[in-house]
Amino acid sequence: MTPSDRGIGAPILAVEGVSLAFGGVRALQGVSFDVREHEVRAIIGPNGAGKSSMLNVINGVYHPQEGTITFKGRSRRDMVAHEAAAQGIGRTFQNIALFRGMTVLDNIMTGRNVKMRSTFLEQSIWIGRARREELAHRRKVEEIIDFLEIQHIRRTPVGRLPYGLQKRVELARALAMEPELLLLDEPMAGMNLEEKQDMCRFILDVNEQFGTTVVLIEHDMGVVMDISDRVVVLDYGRKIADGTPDEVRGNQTVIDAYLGVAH
Amino acid sequence: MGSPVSFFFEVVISGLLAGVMYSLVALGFVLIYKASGVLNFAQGAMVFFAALTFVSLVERGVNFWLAIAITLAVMIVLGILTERIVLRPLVNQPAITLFMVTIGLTFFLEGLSQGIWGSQPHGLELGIQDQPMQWLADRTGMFVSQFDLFASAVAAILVTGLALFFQRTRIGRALRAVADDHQAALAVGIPLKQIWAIVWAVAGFVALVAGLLWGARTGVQYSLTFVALKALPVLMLGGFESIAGAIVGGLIIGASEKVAEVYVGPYVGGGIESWFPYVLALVFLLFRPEGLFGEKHIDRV
Amino acid sequence: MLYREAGQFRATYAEDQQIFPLRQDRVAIGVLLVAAFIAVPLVADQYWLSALLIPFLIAALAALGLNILTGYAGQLSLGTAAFMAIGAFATYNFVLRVPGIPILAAFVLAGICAAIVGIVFGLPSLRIKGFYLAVATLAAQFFVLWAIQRIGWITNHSASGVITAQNIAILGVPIDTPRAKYLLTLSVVAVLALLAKNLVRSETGRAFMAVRDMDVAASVIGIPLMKTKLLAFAISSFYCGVAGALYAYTYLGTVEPEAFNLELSFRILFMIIIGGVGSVLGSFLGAAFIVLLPIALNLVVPPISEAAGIEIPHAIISNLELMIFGALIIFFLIVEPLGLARLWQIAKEKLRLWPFPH
Amino acid sequence: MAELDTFPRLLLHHAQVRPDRPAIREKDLGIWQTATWRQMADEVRLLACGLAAQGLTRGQHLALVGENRPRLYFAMTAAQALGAIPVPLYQDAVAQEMVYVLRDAEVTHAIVEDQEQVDKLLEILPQCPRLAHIYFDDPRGLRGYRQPQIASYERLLEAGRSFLATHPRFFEEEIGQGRPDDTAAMHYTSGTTAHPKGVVLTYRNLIESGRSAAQMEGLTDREDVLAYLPLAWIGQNIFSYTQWLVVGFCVNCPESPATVMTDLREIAPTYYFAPPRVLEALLTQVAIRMEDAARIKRGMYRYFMGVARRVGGRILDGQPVGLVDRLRYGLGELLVYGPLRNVLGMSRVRVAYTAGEAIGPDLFTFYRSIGINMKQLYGSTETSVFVCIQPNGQIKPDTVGPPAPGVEVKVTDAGEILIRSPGLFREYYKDPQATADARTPDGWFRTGDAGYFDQDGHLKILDRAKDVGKLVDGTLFAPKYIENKLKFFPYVKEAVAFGDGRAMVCCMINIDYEAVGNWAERRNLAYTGYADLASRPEAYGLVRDCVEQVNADLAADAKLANSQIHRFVILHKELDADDEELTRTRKVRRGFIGDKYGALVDALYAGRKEQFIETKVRFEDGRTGSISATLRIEDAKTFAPAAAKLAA
Repeated sequence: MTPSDRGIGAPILAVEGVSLAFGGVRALQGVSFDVREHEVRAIIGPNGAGKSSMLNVINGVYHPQEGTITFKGRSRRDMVAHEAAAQGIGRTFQNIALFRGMTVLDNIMTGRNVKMRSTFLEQSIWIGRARREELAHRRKVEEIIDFLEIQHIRRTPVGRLPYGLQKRVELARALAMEPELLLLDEPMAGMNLEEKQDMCRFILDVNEQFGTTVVLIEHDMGVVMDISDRVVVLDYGRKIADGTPDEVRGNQTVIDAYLGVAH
Repeated sequence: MGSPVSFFFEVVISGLLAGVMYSLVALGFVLIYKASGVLNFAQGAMVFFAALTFVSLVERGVNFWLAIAITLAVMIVLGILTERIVLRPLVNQPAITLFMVTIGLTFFLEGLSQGIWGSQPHGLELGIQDQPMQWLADRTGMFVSQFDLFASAVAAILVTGLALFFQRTRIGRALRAVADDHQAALAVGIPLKQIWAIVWAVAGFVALVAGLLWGARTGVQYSLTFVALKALPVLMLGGFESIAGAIVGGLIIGASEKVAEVYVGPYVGGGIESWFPYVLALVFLLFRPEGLFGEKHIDRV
Repeated sequence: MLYREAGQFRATYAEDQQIFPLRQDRVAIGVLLVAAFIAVPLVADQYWLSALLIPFLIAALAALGLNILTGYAGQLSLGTAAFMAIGAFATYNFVLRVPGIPILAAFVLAGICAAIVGIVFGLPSLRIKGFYLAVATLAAQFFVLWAIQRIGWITNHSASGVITAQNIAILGVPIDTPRAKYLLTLSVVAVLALLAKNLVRSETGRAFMAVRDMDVAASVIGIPLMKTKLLAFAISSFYCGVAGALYAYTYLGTVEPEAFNLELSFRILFMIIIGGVGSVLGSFLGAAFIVLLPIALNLVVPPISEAAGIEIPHAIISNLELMIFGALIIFFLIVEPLGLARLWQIAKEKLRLWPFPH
Repeated sequence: MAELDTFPRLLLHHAQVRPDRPAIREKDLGIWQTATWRQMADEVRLLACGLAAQGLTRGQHLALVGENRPRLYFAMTAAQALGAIPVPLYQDAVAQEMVYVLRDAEVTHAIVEDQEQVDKLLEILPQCPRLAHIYFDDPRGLRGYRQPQIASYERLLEAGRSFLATHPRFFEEEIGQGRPDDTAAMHYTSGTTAHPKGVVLTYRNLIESGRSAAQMEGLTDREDVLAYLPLAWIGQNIFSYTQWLVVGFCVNCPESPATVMTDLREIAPTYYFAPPRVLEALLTQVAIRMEDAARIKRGMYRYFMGVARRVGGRILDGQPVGLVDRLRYGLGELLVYGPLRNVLGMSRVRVAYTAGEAIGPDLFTFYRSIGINMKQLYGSTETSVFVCIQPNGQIKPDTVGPPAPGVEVKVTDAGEILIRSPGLFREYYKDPQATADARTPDGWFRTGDAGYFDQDGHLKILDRAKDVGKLVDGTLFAPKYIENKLKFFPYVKEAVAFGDGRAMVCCMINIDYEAVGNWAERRNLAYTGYADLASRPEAYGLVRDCVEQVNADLAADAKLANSQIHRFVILHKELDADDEELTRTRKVRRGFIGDKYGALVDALYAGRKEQFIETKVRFEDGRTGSISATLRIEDAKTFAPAAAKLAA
């Protein structure tokens, strides 16, 4: 399908001049790029290039010292992570960040928490709105379970699942938030070929079926070139290239960065 | 009776000296925390165990120094057993689990020590009177306990000894490496298990010293285990992994507690030393969560 | 083996999300409730009611309160007894100073008082974690007891700080016999346990567990950490407060602040460690265990020592009790950190799969 | 209301009589989503209107492709309401295999489950130009499809809604036009030789057949059935469609083929069907899982299974059993049988059938002995399934029971089974020749199976009639019957029986490498490979026991006593489809093997003690080679026929 088929539109997210430092370590320096609605945007770069930090800035886990983030037309320097979630930014982590003491179902249901309105008093009595909400959201969660084909592990505590499935459950939890923007931090790291193919299919399905905008960090260049519409390349906290997969592939700076040529 | 100023100093100094006693207990916590990441709530019970064992031996006619030697041996065995039986199976468990397990250990040790030696209180005589030092009182009009000074001296020696032990000996350096990074220490061939055993033994020794001093001060009884509760705010203030922190924290807590008790206590009914150190430490932590000497950690996500 | 669940399918989410999805469990809990509400009051004597069942129920409620905070929300507290004290003394004051207040209303108000104090002492949880926080909760333990002892108004200027619970009645029925006290305690505990179960299986409970398991991930999916932690402190303290009120009004009768000392806090912590952190059932199992163990020891040890011809003084038994508690804590944390509730769950799994091993 | 003689009328009847009872459930999104009869009738109405609006008319065929999904069931009834004929296809067939059926039945409309099936139909669209409308149930992955032929099921309902608005009486009127002798459904039989044939079944065929069997078993509207076998298979139609609509019980569709076991356990059907291979797989599961159990539990299991084998079947049949055994069985029921039925999902089974192929007696009696009322059934697509049913209390492991109510069965002199029944099909679609060939002039259907009635009037199926031969003394020789008996032993993988036109029966046998290998290992018997193991005297001993047990069985049956196996040889290689010794469906090619191993056959009959043989083999990488061995030939003990014993 062509991009126009998928309805790729105006930028939904713009990152402008973001700089972030921890103590003396400068993780990001004046990074700017945008993400258009419905596109799959990849961030690549060597280890330590600041990719994860970039995602953490976008969804409010880190607070940059400089720069602005514009999401759906609203600009900000930083925000609290849970507010970013409320605005429609979903996220998975490089090292799986599931709630290990809970089942798959509960993990994904937790992703719906942000949409629930009943108070804890109503919930403890389990009537009226609280009960209705709980049942209605269960249905939404089941649709996601069905979508990601994890019916058979619904009641399994996540700690007992193999790595690949944990990754999938984490994606499910992020999807449960019905995010407009989905940030995926190395969704395929450590997977075997078959699991990678499944995950690619799911990411593309999410993008197509729900129109979700996806920003992903990935090391597997084959995957990046296959599924992303545009690619940002970071190196030592700076943006060194930005464009379609083909443009980036041919860029000499990018090649140098990956081959470790001295600056 | 001296002037208000000298009275103030007297209060502060006695506070500082009491603080040294807190530091002494806190030191045991720090040692174990540094080496194995365990907040050993049972440190208080170890102090009690040591003091009770010593006193009971002496009461049964054992020579003072022999009693110390026996008690030290018992404490070392106890430390090593604790490390073997209780903590080793819990390697890599969350810190909070380790903390809870030491609460269990506390109960066990309390029951054990009283089960063996009986529950009745004992007096402990080290030969130093808990009386004001006449010499100082004559010169400055301030009343400072001999015993407190003696305890401070012991504490100073202990701290110096430990510092030297950490700085100069091979084991000490290994220990510091362990404290910095378990994995890395393991990778460079430091025998973690051996180190832990040594640390628990040293902690047992520190408990013995603290037990003797505190026991002489308050008598040897069940409530001696609560000295741990005195040490905890010290640690919150000074950080769980810093010997210097334990000392400075102890001094701050000791002094401020005394000052508050003397100057604020009367207005609120007294007895505030039970909670004042905690509130002080808490308020402090709210502004500096990493403690006095702790390093600021960045949560990598 | 006993669980024959073939044919128990769910056609709606409501059926699937029941507290007891298995028919056998529903029957069992029904039988248990009938026994507790009807059979026990008919057959149990005063000793059973006053010395065993009432303290067990109250302990279970307090353990449940602590479990909400520690087991579900992951915030270790060592100040449980302080919140119980607030509940007890607040009830005393409500009954004393608000003439004609229904006792249940007093309990609820007392619980709310405990909750408010709980929020205050929960504030540090926003900045400090783990055992730093646990140590910080000791501040609550010491400060609250101190305040109750020193502020005369709270104890109605009783010289020793001792209060005597007033006589209470519900709808004109005096609660003055062990049986009536038992039924009141049982009702309160049963209702609160149901509410707690509902809470932990819905949005709030999941938020608690999310914060417990991984706080960064929790905030990233939209869970406000501050609100969630403070709510956990408030609800937990409410439960402990009500438990404390019952402790004074249906168990002890005459209470001194020292009854709510650190020792009690630890005991309740032990209940959830042995019973099972993060489990409503575990709170009950742990409470039963800790309440019954000393009694069992006192029953079992003397005959054995007699038979062996050694006299074991009572003091030894109480020290033995301490050692057993301590050893059990160590044992459970090492071997089965999820406690008796987990063992029960494993046994149940086995029964469901019988005759297959897995 | 008119006679309940078509499926749509039955549907309307249920919607009126039991509107709020569940009609069909589907495990979807974690729960058993339920449609009541009223809901089903409403949806079928919309669907029928939608299909009519999309041009499906009386007499046309509607193809259905997919797993058991409620919507496919609805579509069947909707098509029938219009007088169109549903043609279910095997969902696992590859695209090219569908071409013949789609063309033969001139299919214009198809309703399919998902993207996978849509892709298949799109692939063969050029070969099936009449196919103009494809509707899919699950939209996943199909958003981007732009082909004009495909649309979603929802769109079809939408079309139905607007059609219904303008034609409010259409549905009922169309149903009113249905006649009992109209075609109800068409199932294609998998022809092994030629193209598949479309078996045309009328409402009368299916409904009368299904109804009398339901009456015999006392089925009520409280039954639950799990629909897990392919829709295209006639049995699925009978158990989960015909009898469903006749009786008005509830059909349950599993979440996916992978979850059938779990779903079976959740639903715990009361009326259950399973072919022997499913039962076999289940039993293997049980055995494997019990192996992992602790020693005590395993011992307990063995003990009580022993008790069950001894008395379980008799208790189920209501025969007298001693008090002690009854107590033992009762304890076993508490500790083993009950829980076992529970974990298998069979606690509620009142009637269970097995059919399709011969079932081993051990397998069959296992299920009966733990208290599951398992029965054998004989029938085929052409006879609307029910020909013989074992009645309660008269269950034998080696017969299929007496003829079902309303069915006439007779056996020709040549041994072929003939059938006359209301369930007998009308014709093979567009194939008058085959239709005529299938019937005798006086209207009996030739089953092509050979068999005979035993002394109790129960039918015993031996083999395909064309494979049945005679020994020189003129007695019956049914090779497959003998081979099956051998194959029921775990140690025997394949068997080839010879005897047609000869004086006695001899056998070639393939051992089961895994089972015999395990057996050998448990006895610390070293072996280097298949050929070595097969040549071991121990293996011969093992196989001889099997052969002699078969002989003992055969001796008990007067008609087959002469078919006892006199001599056998264990082959040094496994019979293989690559070497053309087996068909692709793993049936032995007796004739081919007889030729290929001619020397061996000669040796068997010449009474030689051993024989050298060299055979060509094809290796997995495609190379060919030959292997040779000198094989031992052994004699087996035979028994005096039972009849003779009785006389003596």
